[in-house]
Amino acid sequence: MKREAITVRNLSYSYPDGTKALEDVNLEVYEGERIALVGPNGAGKTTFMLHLNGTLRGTEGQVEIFGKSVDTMRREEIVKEVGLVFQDPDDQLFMPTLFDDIAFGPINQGLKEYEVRERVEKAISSLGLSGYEDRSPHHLSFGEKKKASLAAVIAMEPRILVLDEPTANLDPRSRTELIGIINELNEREGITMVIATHDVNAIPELADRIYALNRTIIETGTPHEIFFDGKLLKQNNLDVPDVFKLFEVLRCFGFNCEKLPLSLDEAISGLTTVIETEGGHIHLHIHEHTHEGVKEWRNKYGHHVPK
Amino acid sequence: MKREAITVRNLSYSYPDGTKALEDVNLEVYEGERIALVGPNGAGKTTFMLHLNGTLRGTEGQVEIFGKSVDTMRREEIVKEVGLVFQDPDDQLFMPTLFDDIAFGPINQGLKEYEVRERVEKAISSLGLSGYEDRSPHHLSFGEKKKASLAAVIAMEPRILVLDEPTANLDPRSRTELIGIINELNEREGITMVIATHDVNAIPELADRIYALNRTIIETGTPHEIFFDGKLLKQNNLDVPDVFKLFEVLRCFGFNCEKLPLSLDEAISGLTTVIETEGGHIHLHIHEHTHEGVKEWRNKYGHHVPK
Amino acid sequence: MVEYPEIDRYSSLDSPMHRFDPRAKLIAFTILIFSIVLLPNLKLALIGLLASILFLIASKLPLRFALQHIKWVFLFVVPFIIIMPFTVNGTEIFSFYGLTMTYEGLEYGILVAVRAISAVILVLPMIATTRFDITIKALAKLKMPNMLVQMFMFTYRYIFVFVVEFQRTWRAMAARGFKLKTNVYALKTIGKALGTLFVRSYERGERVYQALRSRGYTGSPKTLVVFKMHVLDYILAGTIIGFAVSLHIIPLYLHS
Amino acid sequence: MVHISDGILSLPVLAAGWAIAIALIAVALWWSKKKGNIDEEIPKLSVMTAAFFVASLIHIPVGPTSAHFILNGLVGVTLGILALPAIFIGVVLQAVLFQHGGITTIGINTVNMGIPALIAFCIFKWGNKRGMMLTRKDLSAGIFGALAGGVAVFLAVVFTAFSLILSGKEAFSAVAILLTVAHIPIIVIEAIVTGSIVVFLLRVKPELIGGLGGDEK
Ligand SMILES: Nc1ncnc2c1ncn2[C@@H]1O[C@H](COP(=O)(O)OP(=O)(O)OP(=O)(O)O)[C@@H](O)[C@H]1O
Ligand SMILES: Nc1ncnc2c1ncn2[C@@H]1O[C@H](COP(=O)(O)OP(=O)(O)OP(=O)(O)O)[C@@H](O)[C@H]1O
Ligand SMILES: [Mg+2]
Ligand SMILES: [Mg+2]
Repeated sequence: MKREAITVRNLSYSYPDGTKALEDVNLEVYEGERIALVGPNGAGKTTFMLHLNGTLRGTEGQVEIFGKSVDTMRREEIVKEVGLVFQDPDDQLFMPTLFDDIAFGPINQGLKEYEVRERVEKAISSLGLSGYEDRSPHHLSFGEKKKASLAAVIAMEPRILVLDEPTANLDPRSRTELIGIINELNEREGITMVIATHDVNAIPELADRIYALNRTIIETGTPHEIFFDGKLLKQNNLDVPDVFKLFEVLRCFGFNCEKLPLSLDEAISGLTTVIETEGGHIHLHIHEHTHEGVKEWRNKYGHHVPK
Repeated sequence: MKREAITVRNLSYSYPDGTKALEDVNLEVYEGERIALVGPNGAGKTTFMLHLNGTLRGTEGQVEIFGKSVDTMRREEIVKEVGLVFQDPDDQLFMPTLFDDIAFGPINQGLKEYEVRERVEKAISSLGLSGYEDRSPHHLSFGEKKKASLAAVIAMEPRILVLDEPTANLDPRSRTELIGIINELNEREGITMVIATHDVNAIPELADRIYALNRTIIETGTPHEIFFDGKLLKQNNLDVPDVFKLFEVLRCFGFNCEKLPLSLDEAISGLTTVIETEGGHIHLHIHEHTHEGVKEWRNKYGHHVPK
Repeated sequence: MVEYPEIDRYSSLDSPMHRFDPRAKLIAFTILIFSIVLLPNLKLALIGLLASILFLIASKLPLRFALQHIKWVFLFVVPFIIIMPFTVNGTEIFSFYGLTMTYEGLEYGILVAVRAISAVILVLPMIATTRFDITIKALAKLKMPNMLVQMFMFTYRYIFVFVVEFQRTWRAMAARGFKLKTNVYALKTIGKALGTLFVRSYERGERVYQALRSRGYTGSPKTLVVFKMHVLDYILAGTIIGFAVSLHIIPLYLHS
Repeated sequence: MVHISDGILSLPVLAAGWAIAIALIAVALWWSKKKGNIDEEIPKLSVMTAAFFVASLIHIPVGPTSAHFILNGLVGVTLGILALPAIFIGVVLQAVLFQHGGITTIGINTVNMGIPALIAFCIFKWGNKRGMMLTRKDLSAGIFGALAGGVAVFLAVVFTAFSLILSGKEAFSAVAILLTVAHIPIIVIEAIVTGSIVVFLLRVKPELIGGLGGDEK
């Protein structure tokens, strides 16, 4: 079994005004894993993430990073392990130029000047931001700001990356690009990822495992396990990828496969396998339960559009 | 033919710092239509929308609302016709209570007190916000704020609603709810809609027609027409709904249908029709062009995930 | 409504002033500004004005840009030019319904104006020829207390964010029929809009602090910036400071 | 327009301005360092300062001309003693980014706006303690907020007028009077706006009122 990168035990947190944002949260993330954190607006995702690097400290419980409690770690140590990318890039790009911003973390880590420059260069080029070093953040587009804020964090070379809604407000190409970059960092550098997102269609591409959070952890499992649990989804304002929904529909038409695909790539390989095992073809037809099945399916997702 | 609600002719706009945000934009929206405005980050969608109610005035060209040029209309007149819902609800909610906020527009319209109260009540109940009147907007969840900002605008009873990224940052349930509300306003009150969005999966449910904007209007057409135009999409960082992509894949496996579906509902009716016309069943199989087709499809969307 | 600060819009041009080391530039021009605003008579002040204009020309900043930035000082100076001639006692030029215009007064009014305008002109070659963040870094190198340097850095950055934020709020108000007038309703409404701005800025401040902490901030961020004084910088700075000092010293000898 | 430009004031006034400003800022920073975690306050204070700065760029019509907000009263009410460094930063940025005010007058301008801000803070605190006897908390906050806002601008104008008069020439007194008269409508406007901002903040974010760094939280 792999090492635990993050271990959270009985974590509770209330904001000073009394809002109970987290209650008895338990969670573990293994090294190199990609975790998606899902939950409705106000579920406490952002609050939770702020605990992972000790920015907020739970009123109860504890957080361990690679086996060490964040309470006993020094700031510099935590920051070296856990990089946090905020949802709004303007919160995070606080320096007047992109270079200064990306250099900010490495300088605070006490690196030598040439090392800092190396780090900055590497981060900038791995996000395709070369040539932007002297630009100020307010002259960047939203997508560029998002990338810049990610660059600023990876320049610190953390072993764990925590991302708050990385794809929100991005245009489709920037979104695809960012997903690609995140996965590359995971594959190439082995960085452990924790990603809060509402973008269910991105989850199959972004996560090995899901934690459903709604003040406390409701459930955990692979995307397949979570997306199969209709009741859980409904109770927590969650949704499933459209591809998955569509295959549920296909199933009503007699399509037969064990594991419904969640992403397009899974769909292709799923289709191929089923065709191969079923002797060269798939048969879709309207059988006696089709209409009933579709009706049930509609109910499940509360589809409002009239037939 | 229906009346033109919005007519834009040769509109150009540069920001004071010289950024050319819009160039020779031409567009028309008919009464009761639902238009989606798509385009990459920085394409000028927000800038364009600010012209529709005269907040910004083009350096060239003109905007007409129901046949009247906004240049000649008084502020109160424009505001009565065009309601603008901003992307970030915090930009728009600036009163100490929700009631005050929703009443702000009607008061500025010079309505009598009882009329204002009526308007507020109606807006609040049509968005399901009853009981929140005295809450401060700053204490609402993100989804509630989004609804509140919509309520504040519909309380002015505009005939045209302009929405900037209505579904961004919403959890799936709030997103579905908001889509439902928007469509209901369109159906029940006949409000014309212009919606800027990056959420391609929502477009089939939200729009009758798409305008692709990238500084100037690139193309217009029904969702089917636009999503079929691979080159256009690629050049403008656009994407298509996952359902559509999946049916393109199914086509490689021999699925045969004239009009690829864009949404789940279309998929169901599409499947049903095809099955019925093809004599009770659909046959999926791997034929000589399947793998080639899938490869081409991958190329089209620049899918990075290795097979 | 509210505009971006654009003082360093032309900082990427190339001119002797642009090449001047930012630290030396700040010190030399600050001394020169102090020198000119304290000049006792019009003749010397005119020399100062001439020098200021020469520095402005040497900076190659576009004239329109320069005038835009200089124009504000006229608003402040005009009352002096108008009022001084009638309130300072001295040789009468003419009299008008009991108001007496004096030569001394006129000269004094003009002196004030010339000094004020020279100083504003000098701010341009000093500030507008360097990217503003580099100016702040130069101040840091000049041992300005770290807390103030940080405040400059962050404040400057977030001005841009809030200009955009307030513009949007302002547009949202206009989109709901609000019109700015000077009556109590409008002022109270502006109060609420500004209140919103402040609440959001406070919340953003908290998030910024969290973001800073997440990147290892412990209260004293440093930046990497290399300044290097060349011979030319020493000569230029020496000349400017020498000129500034001699404006005050040479007249002493001339008078004696 | 309470930023005095370069070239008008005499050396003693300029020097005194710088001396007092530096001393006050040093005390303010030292004081808040002693009382709490200044590292935490600096980013927040800077972000707030940026917001006040942006607010002060807004111009509103006053008769035939327009005026900028000053809002030093509000800065005092919300930031307490840290209003001084905030106002200093604001004054410097006004001078170098927009050429409002001057370089040599940074010291005196900071003093002229900063001390009234502190007085406004005291008025507000004192007033609100008494005002608690009023039945409605926000009414008292509104009244004393308006008072603080008005007084702060009034005092800033008076201080500025004095700086002019102290600069020698009694001839400046005419300008000083003109300045004061011209500001009467602005004092009224600032009072109303500050009052309504304070009421708003009290409802929505009460921790913002009464000095950042939060004494008596
Ligand atoms: N500074 C704060 N003070 C008081 N309450 C807060 C604060 N920040 C967040 N909350 C509250 O804590 C709860 C959790 O908020 P959080 O931002 O963590 O949710 P989230 O899951 O990130 O939501 P979203 O999906 O909208 O980003 C919410 O009820 C929110 O209103
Ligand atoms: N106030 C401003 N001053 C100068 N340039 C601006 C301003 N606002 C926007 N721009 C620029 O104008 C262009 C269009 O911006 P706009 O916000 O309209 O794009 P958008 O299509 O809404 O993008 P997004 O999808 O990210 O919301 C961009 O290049 C942007 O940087
Ligand atoms: Mg969040
Ligand atoms: Mg936009």
